[in-house]
Amino acid sequence: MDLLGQSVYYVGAVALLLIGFYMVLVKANLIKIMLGISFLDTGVHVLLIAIGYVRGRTAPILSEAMRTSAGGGSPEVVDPVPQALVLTAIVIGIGVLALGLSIAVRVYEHYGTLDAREIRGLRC
Amino acid sequence: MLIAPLLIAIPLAAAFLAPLVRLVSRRAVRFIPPVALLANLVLGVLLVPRALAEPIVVSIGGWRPPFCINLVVGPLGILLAVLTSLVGLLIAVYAVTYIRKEPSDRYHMLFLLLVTGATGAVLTGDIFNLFVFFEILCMASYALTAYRRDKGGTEAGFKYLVQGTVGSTLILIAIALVYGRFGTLNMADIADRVASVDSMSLFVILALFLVGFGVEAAIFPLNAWLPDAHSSAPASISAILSAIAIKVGVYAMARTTYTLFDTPGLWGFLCAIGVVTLVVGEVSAYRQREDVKRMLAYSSIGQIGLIVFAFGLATADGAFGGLFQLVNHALAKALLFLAVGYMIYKVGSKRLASLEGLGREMPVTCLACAVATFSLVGLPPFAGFMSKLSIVYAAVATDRPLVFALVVIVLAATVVEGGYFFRLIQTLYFRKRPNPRPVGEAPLSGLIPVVVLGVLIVVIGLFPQVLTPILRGGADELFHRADYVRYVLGAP
Amino acid sequence: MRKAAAVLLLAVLATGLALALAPIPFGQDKIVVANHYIRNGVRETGATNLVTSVVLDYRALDTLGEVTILFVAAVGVGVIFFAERPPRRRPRQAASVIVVTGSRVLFPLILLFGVYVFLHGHLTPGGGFQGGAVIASGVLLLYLARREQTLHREALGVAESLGGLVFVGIGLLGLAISGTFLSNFLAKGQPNLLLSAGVIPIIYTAVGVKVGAELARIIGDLVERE
Amino acid sequence: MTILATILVAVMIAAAVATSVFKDLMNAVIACAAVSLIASALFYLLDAPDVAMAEAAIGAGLSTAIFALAIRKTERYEG
Repeated sequence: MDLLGQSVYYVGAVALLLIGFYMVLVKANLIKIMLGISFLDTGVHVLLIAIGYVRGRTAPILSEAMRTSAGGGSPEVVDPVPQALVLTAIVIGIGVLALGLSIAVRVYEHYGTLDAREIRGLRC
Repeated sequence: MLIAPLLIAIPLAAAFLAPLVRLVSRRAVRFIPPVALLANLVLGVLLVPRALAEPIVVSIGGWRPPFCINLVVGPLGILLAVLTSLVGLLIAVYAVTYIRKEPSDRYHMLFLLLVTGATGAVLTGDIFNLFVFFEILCMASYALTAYRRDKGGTEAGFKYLVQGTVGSTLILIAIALVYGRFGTLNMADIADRVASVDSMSLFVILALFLVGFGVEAAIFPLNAWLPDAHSSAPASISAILSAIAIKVGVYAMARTTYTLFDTPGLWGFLCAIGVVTLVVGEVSAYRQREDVKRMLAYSSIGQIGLIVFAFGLATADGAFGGLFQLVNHALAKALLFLAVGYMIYKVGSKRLASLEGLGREMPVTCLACAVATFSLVGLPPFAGFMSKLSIVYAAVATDRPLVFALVVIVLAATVVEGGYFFRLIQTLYFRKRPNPRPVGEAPLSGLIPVVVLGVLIVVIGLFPQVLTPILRGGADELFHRADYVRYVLGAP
Repeated sequence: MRKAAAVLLLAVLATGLALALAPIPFGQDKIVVANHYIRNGVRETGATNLVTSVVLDYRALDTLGEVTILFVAAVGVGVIFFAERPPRRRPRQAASVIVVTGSRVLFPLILLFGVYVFLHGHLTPGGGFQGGAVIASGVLLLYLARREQTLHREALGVAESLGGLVFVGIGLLGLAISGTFLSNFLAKGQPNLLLSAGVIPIIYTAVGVKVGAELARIIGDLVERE
Repeated sequence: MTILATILVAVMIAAAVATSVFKDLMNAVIACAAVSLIASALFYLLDAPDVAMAEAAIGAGLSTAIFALAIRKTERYEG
């Protein structure tokens, strides 16, 4: 874990990913599995934003910076691309969650349980 | 050629248009996918000569790559895009009458979006954009797998969704790491920069990509979702999933392994994993004596294993054989799922035994079935014979002892494959129908796709040279990385 | 047994991630391609919010794909919850007067705020997704207040459809006018004005309407499911 | 700022573990919303206001509502 020591954000992101994977792999309750998937999403988002961060710079919105330093050099802002990617990924994430939970509700209506161990096709 | 983005825009716009058409006439929605995909097919075929001459690089938004997303319509991309449009069109024709369960208008929208996702994923030249289109494909697949909303469908859909999402997460982690290392998402730009770093330090990233895409490609041991999903979805969806969706996973694996990271050193691993997948798939299919759709689903796993084995040889000849097999399997397996779909509909059961003696009742469907099974097993003069032969040739040409051993296993697996497909043919033709209630042939919209696919299999088997140049071009595109980079980024 | 295997797998994953993150130092300037956006983004796209310029101009195809994914999700939830029989209307217990009155006052305000967020996406933080989510949370509030309420599905469907078609249509217009799909073919105007950045505010409005309608429909399907 | 981030990350991990442990799914969902909210604060610290806004509105707001609705349609306690 020494390698991760360089950033508490990396630690947080990796921890969320690991907890998410653990829940998906071990939990039997379908809603708990979906909660794990939501952690996987959040973990990747934190990871991406942390990778795009540059110390001592500001948010990539140039309204203020433009007025003060008109024309002079490149603006001192963090990387906008990971933020754009995460915006996309957040919306994808909620789509997956909504679809997964609605299928889980349907499974519950068939079986009367959310426990994967009692559902024929999910036992494995 | 500037019109290449239309390959993505047409089905997408058609899907967005569907809710408006629905307000006018609910019955008209089912004709949207065939029309849109026919337009796509025509467009794709028109682009083939241009793409073969030189990959068409189209930047979206008008900036120069790598500063914007670009499409790369090379031989490989156009081959898979045309295959997707063709198979998609035939399946869409089939679905016009096959899909009776409501809400059928939403089924047709999702189907179009699935095809859009597959087309976009094979054409894009940007790794994150590949992920986005891949996700469209996957999401539409999850929803359509559960379309019937019965016990089997919802379970299979949930399982598929969870495993697929874990795979997608791994891909997204890999993309984040790639961006952290190289500061770019353009695949050509990444390929250009990979040479400057130690390739061992990229191992984790490549492993994440392979596992992530491997879930969708159903590589062993990531294939748990496939038998359930392909057997409980409606027949038209089983067909598109087996013919196209899993192939996009294989394409993405090959693209990242060879074009992106230039790691042909992985060949032993990929060949081995391919053969294991092949054996697991074929043996499971042989043991599946009850459910005929499940048998076909396991057979798809086996075929994917064979394709991965061919790509794993890390030679242009191997990739040629793999692509050839990919096309043949797409045609034959789509045919089988479609044909079996109406048989099951007519007799009302998925059990193999209930299909006994249908050869006399549904002569055209059963004949097409026979053609497809012969092609998959690799009997001459059908298309599958040529592709299997070229894979074996490519494997022998590598001159590696391990590969020889694996080829023996591949041939043994083909015998197993012959075993269960012979059982299917025997059931259809050489058993007497226990219940002499006449069932009759499938309707015309069900026959046309099956017959067209059957004719294509025979034509490709007799005249493989119609496909050879484009397959050769596609195989070369994977390995000639410098050319790929040059076409996209311009001369250095 | 299962837990042990999972922990082993996670240990492998953690080690792999630690190794892969080692050459990616946190907080240092690793920007390569994005330097182009930072230097030229405002001039080339007219949007002072660089994230918006990336989302809707340089990487507009991603955004089109993402809107499509949400559309897939909304249609998919509609398929999963499709009622084979028309649902029975059941009177439910009424919400408190405070919630009902509050929702009447708040809903238009929330709607207005959502519209503000997506209209100013090219100037300030926010945009179509955030604005759409705000609108959808307004719908959620309506459901809390008036429980017998049902959605105008037809209207939402039309909004979704039009939002998507405007997006694709602008892309195709770009193809027709300047020869590339999704190009920003309108005048960029003066940065920092509401009417600047070419097609970006139009696309973000379409995205906002579409995302709002889709999220509202997903919530509606979940709420009204019996 | 590093201290603040460290505290936030620690609380976030604790909330994520709590989500995994809680037998009452409603509590688990609330804890999950807390994780999203803290992630949103982290995004703000990392100079990503757009993402912070989206995560707060979608991750912490709407997805919590969707989870809560799904639980209301099924069962509340993990067996």
